Formats: sequence, structure tokens, C-alpha cells
Amino acid sequence: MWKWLHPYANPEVSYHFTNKLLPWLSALAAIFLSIGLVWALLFAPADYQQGHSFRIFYVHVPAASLSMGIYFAMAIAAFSSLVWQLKLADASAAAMAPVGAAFTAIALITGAAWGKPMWGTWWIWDARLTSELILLFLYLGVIALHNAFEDKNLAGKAAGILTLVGVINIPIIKYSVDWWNTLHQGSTVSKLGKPSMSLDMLWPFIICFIGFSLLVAVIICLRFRNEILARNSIRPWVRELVQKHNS
Amino acid sequence: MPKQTSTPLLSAIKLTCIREERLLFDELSVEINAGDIVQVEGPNGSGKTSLLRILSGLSQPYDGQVDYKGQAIQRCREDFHENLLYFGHLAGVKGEMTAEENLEFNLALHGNKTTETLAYLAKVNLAGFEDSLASHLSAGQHRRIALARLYQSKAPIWILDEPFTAIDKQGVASLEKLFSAHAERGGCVILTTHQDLISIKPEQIKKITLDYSYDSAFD
Amino acid sequence: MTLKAQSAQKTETSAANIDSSVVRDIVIDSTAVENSSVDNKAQLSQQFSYRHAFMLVLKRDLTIAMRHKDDIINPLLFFVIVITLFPLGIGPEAETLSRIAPGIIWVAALLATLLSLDRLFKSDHLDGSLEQMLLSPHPIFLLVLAKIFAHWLITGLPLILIAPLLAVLLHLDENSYTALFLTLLLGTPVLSLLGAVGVALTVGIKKGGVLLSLLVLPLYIPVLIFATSAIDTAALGLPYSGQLAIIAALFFGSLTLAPFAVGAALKVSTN
Amino acid sequence: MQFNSFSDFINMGGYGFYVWLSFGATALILTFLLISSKAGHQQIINQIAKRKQREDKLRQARELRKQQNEQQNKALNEVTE
Repeated sequence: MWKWLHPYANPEVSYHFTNKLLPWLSALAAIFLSIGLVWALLFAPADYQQGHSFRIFYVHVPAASLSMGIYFAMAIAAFSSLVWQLKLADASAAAMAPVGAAFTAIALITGAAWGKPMWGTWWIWDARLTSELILLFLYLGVIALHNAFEDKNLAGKAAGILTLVGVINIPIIKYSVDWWNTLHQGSTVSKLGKPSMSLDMLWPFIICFIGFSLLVAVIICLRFRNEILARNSIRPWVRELVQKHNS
Repeated sequence: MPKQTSTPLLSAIKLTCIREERLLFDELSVEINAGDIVQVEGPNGSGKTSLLRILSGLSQPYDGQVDYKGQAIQRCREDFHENLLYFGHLAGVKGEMTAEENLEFNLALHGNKTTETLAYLAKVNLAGFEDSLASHLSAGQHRRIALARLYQSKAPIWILDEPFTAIDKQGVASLEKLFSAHAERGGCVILTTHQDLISIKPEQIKKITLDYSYDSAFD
Repeated sequence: MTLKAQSAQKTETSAANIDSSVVRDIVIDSTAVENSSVDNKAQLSQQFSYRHAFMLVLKRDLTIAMRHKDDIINPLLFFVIVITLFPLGIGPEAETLSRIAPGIIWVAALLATLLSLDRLFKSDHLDGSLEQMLLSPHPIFLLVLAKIFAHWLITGLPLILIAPLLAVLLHLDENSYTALFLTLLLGTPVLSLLGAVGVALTVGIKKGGVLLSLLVLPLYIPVLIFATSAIDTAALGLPYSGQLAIIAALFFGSLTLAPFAVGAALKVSTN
Repeated sequence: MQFNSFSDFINMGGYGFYVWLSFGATALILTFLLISSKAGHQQIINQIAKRKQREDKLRQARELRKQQNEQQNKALNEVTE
């Protein structure tokens, strides 16, 4: 009865590893984010055209690129879980989806809030915002599919297939939306974007970006360890852990 | 290459099945040889159907593997399926097609000959119903349409989930006869049933018993 | 299609020959099972090639659809009614209508396809014939492809045939009719193929209908964009072969990849 | 320091509402996500503990049944003897 644990030591090891990693990651994330945000809000110069509204950039751009990045990371995890039957990869993909969706939502909200003073309207069918909106739909689809299955292992596999279909589609969608955008609006609307950035703008941006990435790592680790517990709930080590935790 | 008789027809190796976070069976290993009739026993919800579905390759076990002639079934899917007949809870009969069309499709799909379908339908007491749409037939008749495949099948491995449900006494007797004949021919039958097999001698039957003993890893 | 199927048939025959010769070399302890399986294989290679399997499933699905005509008519009626709603909601000005006609027709086609997708695998899943198909010795992608093709014949093709009529109702520019026809011809199979992935994923879920639209509609966006733009471009009298080429690429891409995704998804759903 | 006073900082050169909306929404979403992920740990542990209790009960019931069966068998044997 106990020997079948041996080849499955992995979930236990990675659970404890994640637990050990978490305080370090959290501390780093806190340091980077506080430095980055204070710098971005207080010390970075205002843009000569956009004024202080440019400070939204320090949140919007990291959120937008992280939202894409998390989807790709999720696709890699889904691929390895489907091809090599890695149950841990499955758990990590499940942990990433809500985080990715949250960052996509942040990118959309900050995009709208930046767009209002710049374009005079909350929403504009700008190529980047539109793709971001579609990405949110893809995330929500993955999450909804995950919740629709009762069995976690099946849910992971189904969501994994959808993630892979989505990741093949993302470049196509992005291309088609860009193309559609130029077709219908020409280049009259200035995109939300980077004017040639000076160094005193670039540094806070890089620090903010690292800070947000670390925060993503922290949240994913937190969720990952929950997923491991939920998927291994009948294992003796989980039972022991639960007993220890509750006593 | 080992002799064919030394490798079992179908072997389950350390199968573990978890459903809805419940451990149904753990490290279950079975070898099924040509000529075996295997009855899977256990109370409702003990994982009989799950085991049969895993053996047939429809479901993936949480852990462990199923070998067909010493090779994992995922690796020789087409060869394995050619030699497998699975009959599940659902008959797989389309209401929009007639009894004969249903049987013909089922036979053709699994690569069997589609001649003499009428004779097989007669064997399961469906003579005269060939042309009626399956939606006009009863559940028992649906199951019999599906079971008619057994009379034609050349597949050595039969996996049958509750084949006697909604079948009358006479039908059960003739099915049992069919099972023994199949086993004598060198096939194997793996089945679940709530009633005991009557005409097959108990010493001929291998039994796998599943019970709730494994509802937790602590046992 | 036939060419492809024939070549597949050849390769299968040769593979089976090699197989059976190998099997014969092995010392067989004269078990009836061995003999029957060798016989079976030889028989199989002769009679049931890939094309046979494809035609078998296609014929079955079409037979069922012909006996269950609601499945063909209802999505079509939906398509027509949705399109008649737009002039009522927007106003009868020919100019406005002809400007938005491509978008309306295509969005209605998306929704009609979505509506019909549900029965692609659902009834087969409920009565158990889906698991029998998964257990057949034929490659799953082939059976899936046959089912998708049948679905397209039942829902996509009637849409293409009725679309010109609706284009008249919406005052579509006369130059655009060919473009409309071509985009529908190339685009609706993509809708069926991508939709099949969604259905395969949700077939085991009790309330899969709404979820299906959430999964599938975002994937339809590129088809929608390029198809409507092709029709718009045609209305201006400009060449639209670029957009058509992209839709064709989408078609071939999904034709090669979707059946495998559907196969994998069905295995998960029937688990 | 880009700002002369605190009210300047809040005002953000007239863009205060948009800037603070962005940062506020981000902070809100991320805090919520962080807290719910953290709370999920304890939730799952509680669930597993509950399941364990249920299983223990099941096991006790089975053991009881086993004993009863044995007693019955014994009784039967005595009768036949």
C-alpha cells in the first residue's frame, strides 16, 4: 500500500519546495513593487504630451504583457501535461488561469482609464485593447471549462486541450485584429504606446515589470500548492499535513 | 518473441482508479488468458464499470496500464480494438435507423462482415422487427440489437457490462451458451452481472471482487 | 478527397500485409483466436479501408439527418429570422442595410452554426454510439472528420444556398455576391471544424450549451473579420483574393489540426 | 520628486481620477486574488479534514457490519452443529 507512493514523491516534494520558496518570492515582490510604484508615481517625470496620465503606463504595459505571457506559460504547461502526462504541469496550468484572467482585466481597465483622457472615450476599438478583450474571453472559457468538470484530472485535460487550441489561435486573432484595425481606422488614432522613452522613465518601468512578474509568481505558487493538495487529497502525506495543520 | 500462450491476452498492471476523489481500486493486477470467463463482482459504485472501461481503453486509469498481448493498449490501439468487443450500459443504437441498419453499421464499424444480419437478428428474437425504426422498439430490444453483434464477432476479447439487463430468461440462457462457446474457441469474456451465471460451471469462472475496502489510502 | 483517401487505403493495405506476415512467422500454438485475428486483419485490409470507414459514418449521419429533418430546417429558419430582425431594428434604409449586410449575414451564420453544433456529438454520446466509435479499429480523426463533413453538409451547405436570397433582402451590393458565396464556401467548414472542438470538450457536461458558445465564439473572430472584409472589398470593386487566401489557409489549418484536437477531447469527455 | 504638495500628487495634473482609478482597480483586483488564493489553502485543508471524518465513520460502520456478520455465521454454525 505504501510503496506506490514512491514514484509519486514529486507532488510532496514540490509542495514543500513551493512552501519554502514563497516567503522569499513574496519579500522580493514586495521590495520591487514598492520601489517601482513609488518611483513611478512620485519620481518619474511626466510625459511631455500626456502629462501625469502617463503614469498609468507603468501598470498597463506590465499587465498587458504578463497577461499574454501567462497564457503562453499555461499552454506550455498544458502541452507537457497532455504529452508527458505530468500531473504537476496540470496543476500549474490550473493555477495560472485565474491569475492570467485577472491581469487581462487589469490591462483592460487601465487601458480604458488611459484612453479616456487621451481619446476622450472610455473604449476605443484599438487593436491592442480588442485583442486584450478577446484574450479575456479565452481565459474565461478555460476557467469555465475547468469548473464545469467535477473530476479535477479530467478538467485539467479538457482545459489543456482548449488552451492549446487557443494558443494556436492567439497569433491569428492578433494578426486579424491588427489588420482589421488598420483597415477601418487608418493610422489617425495614436496607439497607446511608447514614445521614445528616456532612461528615467525606463528604469521605474523595468522595476515595476519585475515586481509585477514576481507578484504573479507568488500568486501562482499560492494557487499551485492548493491545487496539489486538492489533487492528492487521498495521499497519506496530505492527510498527515492536514492533521498537523488542524491540531 | 515469447510463445503466444505465455503472454496473457489482456493484462491489467497495477491499476489505480480514482473517481470523484474516491479510491475505487488500487494496484489491481489481473491476467486474462484465452479461454477465461471473468466475472467482476462488487456492490453498486464499487468501480465495476470503471474497471471495464479502463480495460477497454475508454477511460484512462489514474495509474497503471493495460496490456494487450504484452503491449500497452495505447501503443497498439487499432490492433487492440480490432480484437475487442465492448458492450456498455448504453446500447449505442440510433432511434432514427432501423434495427437492421443499426446492426449493419455496428458490424461494419468494427470491421465485421455485414452479411446475414437478418439471421443474427433472428437469433436475438428480433425477427420481424428488422425494418422498424429503433425508436419504436423497447429498451430491451435495443440491447438485443446491440448484442446481436456477439453472434458475428470474431474479436477474441469480449468486455460486457451488464449484458443481461432487460433480457429475458431464454435470452440469458442462449447468451451464456454463447459465452462458453466463445471461451472454448479461445476467446475470453469479461463481464459484470448482478445475477449468477447458471449454465456455466463455477470452476470455469474467474472472479474479481471489488468492494469498498479501498476508500482511503490508510487502509 | 477521393485522392487522399485512396492513397491512405494503399498504405493501410501494405501495413496490414507486413503485419500479417510477421504474425505468421511467429510460432502460434494453433489457438483459434490467433487464426481468427489474422483472418480478421486480412479481411479488414481488403474491405474496410479508410475510405470505407469515412463513407460509413458519413452515410449514417446523413441518413439520420434526413429522417430527422428538423435538424436541417431549424438552424436555417433561425438564420433567416435573425436576418429579418435587423431591418426591423435598424430601419429599412437601403444604404445602411447594404453597409452592414456582410456583417449581419456572417454573424447570423456564426450563430446558426453554433446552434446546430450541439447535436454533432450529443445524441451519439447519450445513446452510447460515440464510445463504440472510439472503440472501432479505425483512426478516430477519420471518423471525426466524417462526422464534421456530414455536419457541414447538413448545416453549412443550406446556409450557402439561402444566403443570396437574404443578401437581396439586405440590399447587398451586387458586386459582392460572388465574394459572399466564396467566403461562405470556405468559411463555414472552418466554423464546423472549430466548433467540433468545442462540442467535443463540452459533450459530457450537462449544461454545455452556453459554455460551448463561450468557448467557440472567440475562435470564430478571424473568420468573421476576413470574410466580412472580403465582401466589403468586393463591393468597392477591388480584388479580394488576399482575404480569400487567408480564409483558405484557416480552412486547411483547421482541417489538419481540428480532427486531432476533437479526437483528444472526445477521449476526455467520454472518460 | 515631481510634485510640490500632497494635493498636487493627488491631482496628478488634472488626470488624478484616471491615474488613481487605474492604480486602485489594479490594487483591488490583485489584493482580492492574493487573499482568495491564500484563503484557499485553509479551505482545502478543512475540506480534506471533513472528508477524513466521513471516511472514518464509514470504516467504523463497515467494521461493525463485519463483526455482526461473523457473529451471525457463528450462530449458524452452532445451529448446524
